[in-house]
Amino acid sequence: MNSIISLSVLGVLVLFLGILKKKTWLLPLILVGLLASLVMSVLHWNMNRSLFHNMLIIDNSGVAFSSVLIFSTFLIFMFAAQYYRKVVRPLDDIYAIMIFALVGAVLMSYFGNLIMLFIGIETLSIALYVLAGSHKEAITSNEATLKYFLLGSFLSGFLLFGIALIYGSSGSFDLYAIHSYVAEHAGAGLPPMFKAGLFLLIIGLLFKIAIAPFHFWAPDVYEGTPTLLTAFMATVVKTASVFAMYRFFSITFFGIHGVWEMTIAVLAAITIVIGNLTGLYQPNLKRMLAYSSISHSGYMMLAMVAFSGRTANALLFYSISYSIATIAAFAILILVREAMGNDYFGSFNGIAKKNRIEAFTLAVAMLSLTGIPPLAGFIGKYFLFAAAIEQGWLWLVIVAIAGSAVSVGYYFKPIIAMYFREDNGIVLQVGRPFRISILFLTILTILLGFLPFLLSGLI
Amino acid sequence: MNTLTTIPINHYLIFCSMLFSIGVIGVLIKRNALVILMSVELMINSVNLLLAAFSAYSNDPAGQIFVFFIMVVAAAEVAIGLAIFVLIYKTTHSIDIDVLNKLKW
Amino acid sequence: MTILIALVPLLPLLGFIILGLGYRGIPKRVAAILGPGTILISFILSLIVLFNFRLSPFAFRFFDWISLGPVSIPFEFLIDSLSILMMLIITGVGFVIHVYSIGYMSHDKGFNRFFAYMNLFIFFMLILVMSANYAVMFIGWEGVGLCSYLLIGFWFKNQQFNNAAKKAFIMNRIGDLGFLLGMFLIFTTFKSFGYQVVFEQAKTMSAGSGTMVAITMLLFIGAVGKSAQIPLYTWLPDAMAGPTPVSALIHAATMVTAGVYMVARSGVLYVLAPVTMEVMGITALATMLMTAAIAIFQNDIKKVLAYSTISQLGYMFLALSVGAFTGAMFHLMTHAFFKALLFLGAGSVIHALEGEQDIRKMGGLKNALPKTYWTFLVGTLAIAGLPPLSGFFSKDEILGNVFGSSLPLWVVAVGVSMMTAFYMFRLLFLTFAGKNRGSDPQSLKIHESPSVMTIPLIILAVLAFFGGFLNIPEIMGGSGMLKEFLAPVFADAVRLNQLQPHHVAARLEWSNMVVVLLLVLLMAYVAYRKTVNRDPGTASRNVLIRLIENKFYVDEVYDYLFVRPALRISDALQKFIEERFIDRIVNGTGTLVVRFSNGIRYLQSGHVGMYLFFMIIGILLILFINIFL
Amino acid sequence: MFTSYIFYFLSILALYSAVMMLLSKKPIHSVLYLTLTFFAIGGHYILLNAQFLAIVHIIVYAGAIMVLFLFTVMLLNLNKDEQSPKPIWVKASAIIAGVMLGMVLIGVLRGYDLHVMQQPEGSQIGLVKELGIVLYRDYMLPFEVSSILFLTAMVGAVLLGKKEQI
Amino acid sequence: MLTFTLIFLPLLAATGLFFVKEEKWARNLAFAMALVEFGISIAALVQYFLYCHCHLLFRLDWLASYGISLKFGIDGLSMLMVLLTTFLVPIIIYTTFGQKINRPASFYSLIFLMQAGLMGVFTAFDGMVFYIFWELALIPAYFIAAFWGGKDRIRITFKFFAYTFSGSLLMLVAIIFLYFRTPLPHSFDHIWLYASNLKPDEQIWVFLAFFIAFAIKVPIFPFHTWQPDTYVTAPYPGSMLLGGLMSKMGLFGMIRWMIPITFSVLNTTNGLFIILPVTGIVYASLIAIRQDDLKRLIAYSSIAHLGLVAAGIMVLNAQAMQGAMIQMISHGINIVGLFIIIQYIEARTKTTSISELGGIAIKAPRLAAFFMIILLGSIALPLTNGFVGEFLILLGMFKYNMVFAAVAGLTIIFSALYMLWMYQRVMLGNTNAVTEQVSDLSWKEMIPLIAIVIMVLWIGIFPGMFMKMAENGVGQVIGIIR
Repeated sequence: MNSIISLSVLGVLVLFLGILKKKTWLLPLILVGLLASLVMSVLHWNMNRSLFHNMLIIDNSGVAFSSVLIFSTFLIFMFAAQYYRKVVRPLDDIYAIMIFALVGAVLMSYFGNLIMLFIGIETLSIALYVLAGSHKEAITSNEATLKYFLLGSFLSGFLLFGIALIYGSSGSFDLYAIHSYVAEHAGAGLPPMFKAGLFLLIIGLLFKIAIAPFHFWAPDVYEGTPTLLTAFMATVVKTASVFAMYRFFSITFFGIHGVWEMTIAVLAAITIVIGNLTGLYQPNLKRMLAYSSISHSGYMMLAMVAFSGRTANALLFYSISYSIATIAAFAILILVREAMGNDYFGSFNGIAKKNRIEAFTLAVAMLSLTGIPPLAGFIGKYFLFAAAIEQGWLWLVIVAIAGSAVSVGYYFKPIIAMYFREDNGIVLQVGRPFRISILFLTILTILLGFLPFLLSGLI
Repeated sequence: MNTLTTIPINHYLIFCSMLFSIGVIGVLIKRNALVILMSVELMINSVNLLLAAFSAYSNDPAGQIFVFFIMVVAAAEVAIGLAIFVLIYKTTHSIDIDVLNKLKW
Repeated sequence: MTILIALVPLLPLLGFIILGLGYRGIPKRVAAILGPGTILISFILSLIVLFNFRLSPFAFRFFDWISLGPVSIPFEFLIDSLSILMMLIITGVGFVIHVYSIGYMSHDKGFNRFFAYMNLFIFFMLILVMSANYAVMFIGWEGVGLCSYLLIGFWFKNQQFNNAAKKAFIMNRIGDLGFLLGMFLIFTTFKSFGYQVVFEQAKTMSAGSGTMVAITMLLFIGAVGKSAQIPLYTWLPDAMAGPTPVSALIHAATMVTAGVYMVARSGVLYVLAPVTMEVMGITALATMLMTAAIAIFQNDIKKVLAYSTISQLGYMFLALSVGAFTGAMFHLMTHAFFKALLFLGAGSVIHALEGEQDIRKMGGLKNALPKTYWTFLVGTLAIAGLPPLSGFFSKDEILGNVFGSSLPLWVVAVGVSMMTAFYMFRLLFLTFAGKNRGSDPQSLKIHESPSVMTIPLIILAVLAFFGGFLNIPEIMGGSGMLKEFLAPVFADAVRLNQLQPHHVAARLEWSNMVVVLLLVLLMAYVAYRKTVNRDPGTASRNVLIRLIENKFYVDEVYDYLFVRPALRISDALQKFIEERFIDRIVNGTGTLVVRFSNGIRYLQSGHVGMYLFFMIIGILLILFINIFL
Repeated sequence: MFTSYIFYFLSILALYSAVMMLLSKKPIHSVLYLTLTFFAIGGHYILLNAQFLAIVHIIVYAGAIMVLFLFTVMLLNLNKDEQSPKPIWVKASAIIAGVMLGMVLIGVLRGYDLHVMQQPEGSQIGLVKELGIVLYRDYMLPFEVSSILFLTAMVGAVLLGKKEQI
Repeated sequence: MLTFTLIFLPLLAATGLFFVKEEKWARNLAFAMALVEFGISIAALVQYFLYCHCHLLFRLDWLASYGISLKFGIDGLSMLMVLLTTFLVPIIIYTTFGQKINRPASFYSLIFLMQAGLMGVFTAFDGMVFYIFWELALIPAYFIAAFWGGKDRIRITFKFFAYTFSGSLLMLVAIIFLYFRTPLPHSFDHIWLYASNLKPDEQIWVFLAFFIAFAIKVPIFPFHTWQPDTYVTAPYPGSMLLGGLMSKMGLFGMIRWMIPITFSVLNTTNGLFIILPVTGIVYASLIAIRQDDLKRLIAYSSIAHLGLVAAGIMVLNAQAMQGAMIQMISHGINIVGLFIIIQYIEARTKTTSISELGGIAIKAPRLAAFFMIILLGSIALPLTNGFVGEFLILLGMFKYNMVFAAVAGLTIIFSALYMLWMYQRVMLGNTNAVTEQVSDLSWKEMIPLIAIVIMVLWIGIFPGMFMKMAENGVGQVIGIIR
């Protein structure tokens, strides 16, 4: 709760600073504010209480999730200075909207009532519509925001319909109330209206996570959105939605599974196949990362399918490993794009020669996303696979590993380009904070791979 | 005014479903982004009515509160949406959704 | 004693190591002392062993070579009369040939290398005969094959020679596989590789059992490879590419007889497998006949001797096949003497003619090379089997046994004997008698070899002359010294032999001897008539002769049946299976994925309308399936 | 009886104008039809005794949102026919899909039977007072949080709308 | 503790070397570290023999709640493989002296990373840790081959990586699946995995997953097509690492994991799976005959030889398996020796095409002699290392099935055939324009070859020590099978 307040205040402060034209103060303030919020968020550990008539439920998983979200945002802001360094105006609005989006995301990880979920999602979405289009003169950015907005608002209609049906059958928006309704009807089978509502609600969330066939927006929007914000989208938004979904399931369907499992399993399988296969043919890194993020959504659904006490932790670990690797990849992408003007793989040719740290960062990120031990990505994947196998979803795991095998095909493209192709002689212009940040990400990726127990037993 | 006793709730449900479907059809067949947004608003309104009906029939104010929030959000959404359309119109002089398809494959 | 015996093979090894490591550093003179010297000491040590030998076998182990649970293979020697005999032959003849080589190889650049290889060969050959179990025997078995390879290809600049070397090694390896499998079967049957254990147990087994037949057949395949019998004999004539001392030592006196030694050593097993004995007899007979026929029409001095060697080896196997183990060993010994002599003599001729090997270009060398001629004559007489030379006694022993076993076999054997006499005398006459048919400048320079070469010839001639007296048959009043000496080794085998040759009456034996002798003399005369003062190139040719002249086209048939198909299969596998099938499946999977990817990405059409549509379909399906199904 | 007539009238009006919104070629007509639909829905709210919602609905939708739409149409000068309507098969399949969705939804909701209140007559939940109490007691947090949402929308609209380039 | 050091030291070396700028320093440091590692493994050997049957266990909780612990140990099997690795790595590093290497620090760093992976694979007693190190070894191998490789390296090495990685993913699934079949509380510890309770059909799947993963790595026919290209294109140290060490990972994995867990599949399928490697022996040998590239020929010969080893492992008897262990060591030593010689030849003639060479023995008799000895080792002449292993494998196979043994035994004919022919065309005959200027080996160049030749003869003549280790290790596996 404190973190929500502090973040909101931070956002407003940022706007004020913008009005006061204090450009240089912006980023330090944001970073400090985010850190403070992170601390506040972490301080809620073991608080375990519900606030405002169950509007918010502060529990450990929520604390962990929201901390991850704030942390990821913090990392992304670390790269903001570099990304926007040629922009003269204060950018307070963009930063403020990012922080407001984060507020929405944090709400999604604490919600105890569908109203809060709805408001959280909408805060996040509206902020993202704006962010996607924030590069106004670029036609791709325009297209991204249009597509995202149209599809997003369309799907939020379904989400609302689903909420309405759930309300109609269970008589409440409160998660615990819904849970008691579900528990009551679990034996005789849930009434169709509730099921319809449930699935429409899930579909609304699946859209945000970019699960096939609701993933179509993702590649286009990711490609069109300004790169820094794409990183935000691919990490914070996705993990927030996955967490929201987990939260919804874990409370309302506590102890009762099976209603949604098969559907999500099939969708996850389709997502993995489509994400990986399509990713294989992409000529540029940004779009490839979009498909990568789609396929990773599919992997995360494995945990959802194999729902158990360890799901939260598996998701947490996976999303952290995924987020740091993806952010690192986007960070390097920002650099290369700045130097070369595009994100085609050809731009990466031979950059390893003169930019060892940057190339190494991207390589580690790619390897982690592929799931090569002993990097964090592997441990994350292992948790998911283990969970799925434990629950008997062997076929799904087979699909997942087939996907992983295919994914080597595209994750290695930048590695091959950077290390093995002819040098194109560019030297990336990197500031010190930026370099420290990417090093930090790399070390974190390796460290989490070697010391996964730091996070594995958390929730 | 004894609507609740004279009209079965099923009527409301079916009415809302139809309205919702018309909204969906509108989204699917129209090319004008503005009309699509209107269709989306129609969908949302049908949901609003559905919630209000549930709320009224079960004598629970929560549903109507939710409708209130939906309206809030819808207003915000429309504001943003229209801003986006204006933005796009500035660059492409059209708000036809099929004009913009540079990003693909 | 143990140390002495250990030194017998170790000294040649030492010689090899010093010469091998020193290679270019050691002067020729040192090598000339070191090479033969180590062998001489080995020979002396062998003699000491012989004189201290009390007829009871004597085994001792040095260390465990391969030892794993039930599989225990110690590095172990077994000293009995058989191995002592072989040791003496190897070191004795080996020493003589080493000495000869000093002269023969004196101008060669690879002098040191030559002696290194030769010493290594002696080492392996000694291991082969001294071992106390099959596995250690296999070390020597393969080792001599290696040395043979190295020495045949000694002049490695010539790819023809290298081909011959490779052929020898591969054909030997084919046999080795048989030997190896036979060994495995022995192990699975008797749980041991040691001779003593195996033979003890074998004695209790019933004759003719499938296992025994399999074991002996597999071992026989090994012997066929090593001793150049049909069908694996074609390498031996080619092996003449090596320096002549090599031919004398390896491809006449010692290595090729390893098969005979091995079968004799495993006599107990063989007598329990009559089927194998028959197969062996037939193989031997066919080999003898065929190669003797080929020898008649060969014009290369060494090739004639090579085919003769094969033929003589056939003789030995024939003896083995009728259970005349002593006879075989006896002939092995005398053959070592006279064939080594013949080769060295041939080497002397070649040396004198500076490399000429075609007998059609020789003739009339009697006066130019007197010592060579006389010793060569002794060899010829010995191999032809004229009394009282060694060949007479050893052949007689075999023929006697064969006669007692089966008359048809005897007839063929005698026929081969006649052919032997013919081609040997033909060789002798063409080389030494008549006029020189070579080019004139050549004949001017002809000179007798140095004494370092002729003395070995003389030593061997003496041995070839008197070697037979070691085993004068009883009917001639001899004591059968060798037979007695070897008796303990073969006692079990002889006792268990089912096909025990009939004892032939003394009168009949005498008459046989006379008949054979007369026939041989006749052939000598025919050979004289046919060759002397005639141009050998103009004889009329019919199909049969052409067939024989071309060695029955066996090499060509092998080439056609095995070599070319193997190469073609190799190419086909590479092209069709490897590249077009397996690799295509692997790459195809990749390509397929990429193609599929290329196809599937067009789903992402870029049109919002399409995306909406897909979503609606997704929603419909999800709702429908979950609620109504 | 009277209420049911009103119900059917409003429903049919809403559906009719919704369909007309789709069928009309000119965006401005669509806007007007949609406004009509919204009014009909507002009538439904009154019918359901949700007076507060009815008022807010009219103010927000008919009053604010539709005016925004109208402004946009005028601003962008969109008041002309669609240049090239979608091909007929797209329309057909869209309609089939929409109808199927409607059927699925109706199929789901048809058998629904809500336990009716004992005293539906006395229901006062839709009144401003009642709702106000609930809103500021139970739903205080979402109410406050939606300010963030509005702020976002505001800043966002300005960001997207203003001339300045970044 | 020694065990831990063995794994940790290369990791440390890899990290440290990454930051070394000076080429000479990197080189010397790498060599010194490799020697230190070798010394430690010798210490481990001494400790192993002093307290036999203690497994030098090292254990650390890692992901305790998921049943994974960092459990490493050295038993007979591990000891052999560890020795092989620590012996070969310094040699491989030594052969790079005098070569011009682009970015030497990264190169040596990767070699050590790979060594760490190999150490982990060979000493892991925990299934998941095994898998982690398994993959850890793959990445540096890929980078070495792709960065310093030759023609068409990007495509070839990618194929190599994707192929082997796909195989290992299958194994990952199998390992996780096994984990949930272990007795409670679930654990990846090898004892638990061995005790896992599988239904017959599950066993087949698990077996297949393991088998394919290992077969690709070894490689066993018909999963081998990545290998010849990769060996050809990889730089020499890379080929040595791949051929000498990485291929052993698969075979080792079979003995350590596949056989103890799913041996009953082999029992019930009646040698169905042995047909593959046995076919591979003949197949690869036949193809090897016609190869014109030295490295490619060695690659195919490697398929044949390792096929024999794999077959030996899968016949499930003590002799064959012990022979397989010995043969793994021998093959590792021999193939590295052969690659070193080919490297020397290429350094002198700039080609590895057999048809362009000839007559080198005239110019370089020492090279010829070393080549001959190592070649004899690889064609399994008695008293060389190749013989001991092949002898035992064939003996064991013979007990299992005579036909298999006979077909597999063809390798002794074929290997002689293609190896000698290769030798003949490369070393013998007369010199030509390419080989005219070939110089003989210098003393510096001879050092690694001498080390290898010593091992060739040592294992060939006195294999006792190695046998003892193999016996100890294999004994446990055989004990489980019984």
